[in-house]
Amino acid sequence: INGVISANSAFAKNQGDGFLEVDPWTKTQGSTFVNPPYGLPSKYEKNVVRLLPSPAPTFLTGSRTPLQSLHGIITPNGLVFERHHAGVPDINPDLHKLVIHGLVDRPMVFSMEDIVRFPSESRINFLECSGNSAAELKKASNQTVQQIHGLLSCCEWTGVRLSTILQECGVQPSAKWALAEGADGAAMTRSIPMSKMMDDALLVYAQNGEMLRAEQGYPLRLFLPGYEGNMSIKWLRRIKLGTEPWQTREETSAYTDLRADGKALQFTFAMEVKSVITQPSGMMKLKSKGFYEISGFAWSGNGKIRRVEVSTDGGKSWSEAVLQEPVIDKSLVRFRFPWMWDGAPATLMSRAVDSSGEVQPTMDAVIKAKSANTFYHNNAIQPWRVAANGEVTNGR
Amino acid sequence: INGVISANSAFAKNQGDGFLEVDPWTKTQGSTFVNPPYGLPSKYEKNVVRLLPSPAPTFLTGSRTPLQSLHGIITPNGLVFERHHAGVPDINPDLHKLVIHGLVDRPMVFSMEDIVRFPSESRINFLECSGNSAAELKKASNQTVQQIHGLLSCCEWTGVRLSTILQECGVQPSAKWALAEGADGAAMTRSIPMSKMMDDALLVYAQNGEMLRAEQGYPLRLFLPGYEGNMSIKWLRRIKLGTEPWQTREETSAYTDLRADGKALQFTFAMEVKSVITQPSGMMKLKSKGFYEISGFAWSGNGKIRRVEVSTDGGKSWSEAVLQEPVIDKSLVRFRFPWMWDGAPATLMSRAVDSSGEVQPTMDAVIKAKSANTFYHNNAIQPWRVAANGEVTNGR
Amino acid sequence: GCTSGYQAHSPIGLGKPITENQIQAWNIDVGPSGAGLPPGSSTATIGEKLYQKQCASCHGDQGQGGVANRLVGGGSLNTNSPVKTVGSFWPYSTTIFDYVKRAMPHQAPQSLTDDQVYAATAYILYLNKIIPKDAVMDAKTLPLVKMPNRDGFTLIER
Amino acid sequence: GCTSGYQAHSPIGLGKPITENQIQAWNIDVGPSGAGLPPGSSTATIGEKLYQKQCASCHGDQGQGGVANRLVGGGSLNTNSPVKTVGSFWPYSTTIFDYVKRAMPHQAPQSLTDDQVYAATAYILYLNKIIPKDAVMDAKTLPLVKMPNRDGFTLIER
Ligand code: HEC
Ligand code: HEC
Ligand SMILES: [Ca+2]
Ligand SMILES: [Ca+2]
Ligand SMILES: [Ca+2]
Ligand SMILES: [Ca+2]
Ligand SMILES: [Ca+2]
Ligand SMILES: [Ca+2]
Ligand SMILES: [Co+2]
Ligand SMILES: [Co+2]
Repeated sequence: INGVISANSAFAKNQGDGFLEVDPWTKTQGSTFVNPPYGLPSKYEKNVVRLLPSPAPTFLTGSRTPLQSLHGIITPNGLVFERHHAGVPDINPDLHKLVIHGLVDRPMVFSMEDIVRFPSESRINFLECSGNSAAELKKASNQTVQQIHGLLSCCEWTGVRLSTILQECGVQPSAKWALAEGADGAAMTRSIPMSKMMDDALLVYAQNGEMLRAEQGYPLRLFLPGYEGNMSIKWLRRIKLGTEPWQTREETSAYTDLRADGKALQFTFAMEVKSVITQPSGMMKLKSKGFYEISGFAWSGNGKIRRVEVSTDGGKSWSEAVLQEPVIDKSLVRFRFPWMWDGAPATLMSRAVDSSGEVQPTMDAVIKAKSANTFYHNNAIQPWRVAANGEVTNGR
Repeated sequence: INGVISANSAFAKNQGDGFLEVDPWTKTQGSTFVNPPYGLPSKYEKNVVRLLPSPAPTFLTGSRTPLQSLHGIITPNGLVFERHHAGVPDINPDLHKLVIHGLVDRPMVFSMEDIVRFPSESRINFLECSGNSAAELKKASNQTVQQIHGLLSCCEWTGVRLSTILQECGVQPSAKWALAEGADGAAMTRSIPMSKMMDDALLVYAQNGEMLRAEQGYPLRLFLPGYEGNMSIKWLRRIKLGTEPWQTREETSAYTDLRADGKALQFTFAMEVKSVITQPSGMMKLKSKGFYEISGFAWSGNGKIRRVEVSTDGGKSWSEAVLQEPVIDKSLVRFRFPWMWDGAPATLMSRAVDSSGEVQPTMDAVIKAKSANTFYHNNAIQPWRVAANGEVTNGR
Repeated sequence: GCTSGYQAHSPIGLGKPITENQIQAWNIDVGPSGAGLPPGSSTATIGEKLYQKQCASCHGDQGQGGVANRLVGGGSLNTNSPVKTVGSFWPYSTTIFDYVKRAMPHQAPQSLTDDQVYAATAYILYLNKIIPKDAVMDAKTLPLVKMPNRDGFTLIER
Repeated sequence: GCTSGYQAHSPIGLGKPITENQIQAWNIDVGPSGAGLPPGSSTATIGEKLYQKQCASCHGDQGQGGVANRLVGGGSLNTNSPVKTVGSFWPYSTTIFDYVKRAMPHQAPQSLTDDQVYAATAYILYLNKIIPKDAVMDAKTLPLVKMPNRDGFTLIER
């Protein structure tokens, strides 16, 4: 169900002469415990699923969250986007180990039982792949918000502050960078400044109340609030402290931002201020003139969302949207804006401003500042074009 | 995995001579998209499920949330407790209707498409059955926190303010009570004061980001923050405004609170301030002396949690626990308290205080104030006894 | 107690008008004064047959309970194991009609005619010795039936 | 940027000590200065056989790419369609060793011996005309190989 998609006309038909009849489901017992013991979505919501690339490439690496079907700020675990570099390993948590070594006084190994015994902490934070919206830099490449922005989710993450566990090992003052390594077939690695590791890095074992999903790093992942998704190493097996970055393949060959002059920026960690309208969005259709709620997400890896503005005239004029509480640092924030559609063509845009004062840029500004070759970190304003017949399309 | 349950010793065995070996899952590709397109929990978490009554009664009416396995404050949708009076109806959302009539200027019928087009709102709120912990009033009846407190969950709920939709109908000044009615086989009904309906009552269609689960009222339910769960009528089909309560079976025969003198209190709506330690809790076992994090939930239907205190000596002395942010009105709040167990028998308790100044009472105080016959609204302090061998049992 | 959000200040124009006439099939609620009671009538004599055929299998042939609730007797409530039944606990006779009409028999809710609901209601009242077997229950007489525990409820201050 | 929680102010005593010796099998990372490179050595001549057998099926017999990434050539990067390969883009030769050792061949990561990883690394460098076919690559020589795009990276201010 989506207020702005024209659904089938079963409801209208059912109305008939307008006389209500007692529905068949009221005249019988329902099923007892339709979903024991672990519940699933309604069968009528079977189209609300993650999106795989089509046609399927030889090596499948990602699935995307159906942002257009989400409500509020939490992404349910079954719909959290995935990105793996060697598929999803099958790890028995009783056999999983985390090693911490390098520039520490006492190299240590931790079992999952050790890790969950430490003081724990929960936080609601977004997670975004730095390659989200990448294809749009060159040209309008996709149609729906799921295709364009779907490498984005937001969960309540629970785990242990890395700084707490590092205390067990005794960090040496010379440690300036850490290498985090996964136990997957890519043994995925990234170098991370110790400042971030000691500030708010979390060793996460749970998301939205339950243990991590396999594709999210079960039984243990790193989580770096606000940083590009791939740095929050999944299936975390090892952290090594050192003095300089390791220059791994994932911070040289990939996840660096090429500029027009052929030089590449390295270690661009924070996901900058961004927003997108999810309702209405690409491939939806407005049924009729009248009231619509324009709604979407805003987020910033550099702090809190301070303001979101909405334009219905392609950026000529802007009005402030309402931010849904709670407005949490480095979390998705839900914005809402009432709109009376008069039936004329319109272009809808949202623009976020964060607590560091950064303003979400236009696509032209992103390309000018970063080049269309940059691929990563596209945080441009997303326009949606509404035609007179109500059809909504990518306005890039 | 649970830090305080003694798991099998696979980890210890695997350690062997202490030399790490490269794990088999690191030496191969993992599965691509283990769970397309809608994800499921790790196979190693198959015991983290809702609890059905055992032995099964003729008419199954409830399942309980595994609070001891939750992290943070969000209950994942698959684990949200259920209570139905006639099973779970199978409702095609395109055929569902909400009628509002009675003391209104314009009786109206709304389709789901109408409802999702209204201005929407999301809130993180707990939901608790007023019969939660009922069996404990008479005697120590259960062993685990799931059995005792499991009719409790917390989600981000999204929907439309009822006051917004009532505006379409024109509420007449004489309307003082509303009847809310479900489309299930019980056509479940409760009378609700108009003051609550106009204040913060929500017509909910989504939970934790996705459309409601069938057992939670798909496609539409009422949600009354802080009020006993059964009043948040599921599968909502009708709201009628009137001048006095209807005296339905669910507010006379059931959900009234019998006192020792044989009189019963009626219309006891708010779930009063309560808390419970979930880790460690009944039937867990502490492995060894040393550090444990005592952690659990606090909540109040009368406002915000202001303070949670923990006692490790059966209530002789109390210390303040840390409240995890965000601390949201009428939401579960996660509290944490560091504890060094010295190996001696101990009795763990938590006690919450809310913003209305109410202090969670002891069981004796509840029985004295309400009688052991009251059944509903037991918000007593839950003691957990820790034996010298680490076994944790119900200390009622 | 509500979080931020904008509110519409006038009707938005969604939804369709409907008349009370069109709502009739759903408009089944009955209030304590009898408001909502439909035309029709019956007695416990007639209700006995219906009850034994459609209710007794779950509630017992004398209303003593079975796989489902006891409906009769129960005695006083100020004991250590109070038994709450229609007879011992329910404050309003109208609630029986309302509930049976909407929810009973359990496997086929809303399958009874209004006459049948009056009949079942009368029989349960008769089993509880509240009305004679041949008393006619209808929209006028049913609300006048005073339940034994009518004064057993206290409204909480609000 | 962190929410409330108490912090332990001294070690809590969970976890077990482990020696660098015991970590050896996991300690596979190689830094840009060559730190972490294991004993062993090889050449592109030897690497050619290994590559054709274990890598060419995905990356092409000349490293021109196939179902997986192109590894060779690519030309200049300041064009409208820059081609980023080991040859055109990678700043450090040590990254090839590190990555191949941990992640390649794709279907059997960490199955190569250190000599084999030196061989594959040498062959990829040779295909890119960065080293001669018979140059011996080992812990000493590999870090000295200067990649064409060594100066192509700018660190962002922090
Ligand atoms: C198949 C079993 C079954 C049949 C047949 C059945 N009932 Fe029930 N009845 C139940 C169950 C189960 C409940 C409790 C429902 C609940 O708690 O939500 C109940 C509850 C009731 C109650 C409320 C009891 C209380 O104390 O709250 C009344 C009154 C009642 N039934 C009357 C009837 C009548 C009259 C009939 C026949 C027309 C009938 N029942 C047929 C199973 C049945
Ligand atoms: C079954 C297919 C397959 C085989 C065989 C294979 N690779 Fe790969 N290789 C890949 C894939 C897929 C990637 C990209 C992985 C990713 O992006 O996470 C890759 C990436 C690479 C890269 C990084 C390329 C870049 O530009 O970032 C190098 C270097 C590499 N492989 C070397 C080798 C070597 C050497 C061998 C043989 C020892 C080998 N590969 C065998 C599939 C294969
Ligand atoms: Ca539909
Ligand atoms: Ca913990
Ligand atoms: Ca900037
Ligand atoms: Ca285990
Ligand atoms: Ca909406
Ligand atoms: Ca009170
Ligand atoms: Co970056
Ligand atoms: Co109550």
